[in-house]
Amino acid sequence: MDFLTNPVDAIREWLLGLMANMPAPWPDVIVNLLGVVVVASFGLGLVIILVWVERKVAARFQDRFGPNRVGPYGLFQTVADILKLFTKEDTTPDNADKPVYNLAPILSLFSVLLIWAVIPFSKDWLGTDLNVGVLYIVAVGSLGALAVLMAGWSSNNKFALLGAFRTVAQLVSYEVPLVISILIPVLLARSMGVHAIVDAQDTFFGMFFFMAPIAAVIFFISSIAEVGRTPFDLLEAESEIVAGFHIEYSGAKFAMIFAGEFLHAFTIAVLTATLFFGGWRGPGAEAYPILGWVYFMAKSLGVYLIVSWIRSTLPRIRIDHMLSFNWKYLTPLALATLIVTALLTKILEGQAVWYQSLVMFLSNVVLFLIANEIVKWRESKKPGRQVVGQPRPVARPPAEPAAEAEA
Amino acid sequence: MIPLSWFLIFSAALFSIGLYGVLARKNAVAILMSMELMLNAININIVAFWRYTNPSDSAGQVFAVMVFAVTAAEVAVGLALVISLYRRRRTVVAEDINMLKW
Amino acid sequence: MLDNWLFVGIFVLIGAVFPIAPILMGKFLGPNKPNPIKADTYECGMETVGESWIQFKVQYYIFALAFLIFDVEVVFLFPWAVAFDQLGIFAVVSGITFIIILVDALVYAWRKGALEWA
Amino acid sequence: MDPIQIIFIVVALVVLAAAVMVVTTPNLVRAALWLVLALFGTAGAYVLLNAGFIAVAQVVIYIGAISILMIFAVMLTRRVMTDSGPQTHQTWWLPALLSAALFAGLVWMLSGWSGFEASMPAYSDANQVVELGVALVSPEGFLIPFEVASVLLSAALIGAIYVAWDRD
Repeated sequence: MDFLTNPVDAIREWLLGLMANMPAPWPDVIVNLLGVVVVASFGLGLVIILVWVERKVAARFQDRFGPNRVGPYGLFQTVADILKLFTKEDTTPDNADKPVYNLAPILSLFSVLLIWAVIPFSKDWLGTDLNVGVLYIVAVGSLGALAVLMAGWSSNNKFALLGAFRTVAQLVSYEVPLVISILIPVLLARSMGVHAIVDAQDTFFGMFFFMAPIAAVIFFISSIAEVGRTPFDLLEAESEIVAGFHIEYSGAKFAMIFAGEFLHAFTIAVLTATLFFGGWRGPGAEAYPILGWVYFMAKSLGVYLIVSWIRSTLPRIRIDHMLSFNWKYLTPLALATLIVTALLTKILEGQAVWYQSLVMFLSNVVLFLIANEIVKWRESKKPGRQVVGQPRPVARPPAEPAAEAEA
Repeated sequence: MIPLSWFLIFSAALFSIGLYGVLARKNAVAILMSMELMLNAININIVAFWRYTNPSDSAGQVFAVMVFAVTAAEVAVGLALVISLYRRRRTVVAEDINMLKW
Repeated sequence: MLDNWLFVGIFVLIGAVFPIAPILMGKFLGPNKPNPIKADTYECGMETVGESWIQFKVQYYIFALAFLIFDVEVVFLFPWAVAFDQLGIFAVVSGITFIIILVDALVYAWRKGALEWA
Repeated sequence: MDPIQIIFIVVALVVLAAAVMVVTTPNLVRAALWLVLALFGTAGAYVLLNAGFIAVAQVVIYIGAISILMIFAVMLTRRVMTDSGPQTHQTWWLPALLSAALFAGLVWMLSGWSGFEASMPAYSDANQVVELGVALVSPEGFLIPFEVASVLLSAALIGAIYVAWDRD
C-alpha cells in the first residue's frame, strides 16, 4: 500500500499488523472503534469550517466582507464562537421536563452523526457497507424529527411547542417525496448499499443525475426542507414563533443543536453528490483513492455552495404554500417519475448507458413540462383574488392628541 | 451463539408486559402503545422462527413486513378514532367510552 | 453480515459520546448562577399565562398520518426496486399497481381538503 | 459466554425495562418516549437475527412515523398535559397476575417443545433484500398479499382521515 495515494488503507493495514497476536474479535473491534472516532470527528471538525464558509458566502452575496478579524481570512472566528458558547451559562427552565430536555440536543446531533457511518468517502474508504444503506439513512434521519418534538415538548413553552409542531409537520411532509426520490437511484442501481449506488455510476453519462434529473431536484429540494433552511425556515421564523423549538436552549446545548443543523446541511450536500453525482467517482479515482476523496469533497462542497446560494437569495415561504407545494406538487411528481423510471428501466434493459440516459433525461423533461402545464391549468381555474378596488385600512397619525403629547 | 429459546422467552416477556398494559391502562392511547409492544413481540417471534428454521425462504421476512403494514393501519385508524372520540366526548378513558352499550 | 453492523453498533455508542462530552464541558466551563427569573419560561419577555401543554389542531395529525402510510409503502417498494433485475414486466406492473392504489388514497385526501393548511 | 450473547442480554434487558416503563409511567409523552427506546432495542434484536432489512424498516416505520403519531395523538387529546389521578385501574393486580401467568404458561409450554434449544443455521444476508423483493412481487410468492397490503394502507388512510376530519 502506498501511503500517499491511499493513506486510510495503509493505516488500517499497519494497525491490523500491530495487533496480529491479539485474540479474535478484538483487532476488529479496535479498528472499527478508531474508524468511528475518525469518521465522527471528521464530521464535527467539518462543522467548524462550514460555519465559516457559510458566513463568508452569505457575506459575499450581501456585499459584505464577512468574518475577517480572527486569524487569516477570519478562519478562527468559528473557534472563538465555539469557545464563547461553551463559557455561557447553561440554563434550564424550572418548568421543563429535565431528562427529556437534556436528551433532546444530544439526540439531535447524534441522529445526523449516525448518517456518516455509511457515507463512502472514496474507494474502500467508508465506515461500513450495509446492504440496506439508503434505508438506514432514512431511518436515522427520522430520529431528528423525534429530537425536535422532544425539545419542543420538554421546554414547556408555548412558542417552543408550536415551533416543534410546525417543524415536525414540515419534516414528516417533506420526508415523503424525499424517500420516493431516493427510491429512484436504488431502482437504477438495483441495490440499497450506498457503495453499490456509487459503483453503478461508473461513467459520466451513467451519473444518476442524467438518468433521473427530476428525482435529483426533488431530493435536493426536500432535503433542504428537511434541514429547515431558507426558503423552508419557518421553524425558526423569529417574527412568528421567536426561535422555534430551541428557544429555551443556551450554551453548549444550543451549540449541539446548531452543530447538528449545520452538519445536516452538509450531509444533504454529501448525499446529493453521492446518490446523483457519482460520489467519489472521477478520472483516476480507482487507482488513487485519495483522488476519489478530493472529488467527493469537491462535489459535496459544490452542492453545499448551491444550498448557501439558495439560502441567501430566496425569501421565506408561507406555511400553507410550503405544505401544498409538497403534497400537491412534489409528491405526485415524484410518484409519476418513479412509475416512468420503472417502466423505462425495464424496457431499456441491456441498451447502451448513454442511450438509456438520453431517453430517461428526455422522458423526465417531458414529465416536467406536463406537470407544469397541469399546474398552470389548475391555477387558471382558481378564482383570482381581488386586491384592488376595496378600501384598505391606512395608518394615519392621530391629529389632536399627538400634538398635545408633543407639547 | 444464541439459542432460539432466548428469543422466544424474550418475546414472551414482551408480550406479557404489553398484555398487562392493555388490560390495566385507562387511557386509550396508552392501550394502543401497549398493543404496539405486543405486536413487536409477535414480530420478534416471526423473525426468530424464520432465522432458526429456514432462512433461505423469505416467507418469514414477508410476514414481518406484512405485520408492519397491519400495525401502521391499526395505529392510524385507532388513533383517529381516539381523537374523534375525544372531540365528541371529551374523554380518552376507555371505560367511559360506552356508547355502544344498551 | 454482523461485522457490518458491529460498526453501526459502535457508532451508536460512540456517537452518543460526541454530543455529551461538549455539554458536560460546558457545564464545567460556564458559570452557574440560576435565579427564578432566569429559569422562567421565555415568551418574549411577557409573563407566561397558562399551561403551555395545550391542545393542537387535528391538521398536524393528518400530515403525520399520510407520512406513516407513505413510509410503509416505501418500505414495501424498496425490495421491489432492489430485485428489479430478477423481475419480469408483470412484476414491474404489479409494483406500479401498488403505487397507483395508494395514489387513490392521496387523491381522496386531496379532494376532502385534508391537505390544505388551516 | 460469547460477546454476541452478552449483547443480546443487554438489548433484551433494555427493551424489557423500557416496556415496563411504557405500561407504568403516568406521563403519556414520556411513555411514548420509552416506547421509542423499546422499539429501538427491538431493531437491535432483529440485527442479531441477521434481519437487517427488518431492523431498518422497524426504525423507519415505528420510530420515524408511529411514535410521532402517538405523541401527536397524546397532545391532541388533552387540555392539560400534567396527568392527574391514577393511570391504571384499581384492580391493576388482576391483569398483572394474568400476564405473569401467561408468561409462565408460555415458557412452560415452550420448554416442552423439541425445537426449543435450536441453534442458528448458517446464513448469509448478502442477497436478503433481493430475495425479499422477488418473493413479494412474484405470482408464486406473495403477490396477492402485497397488493392487499396496498389496499389496506389506502383504506387506512382514507378511513383515518374520514374519522379524524371534522370540517366540512
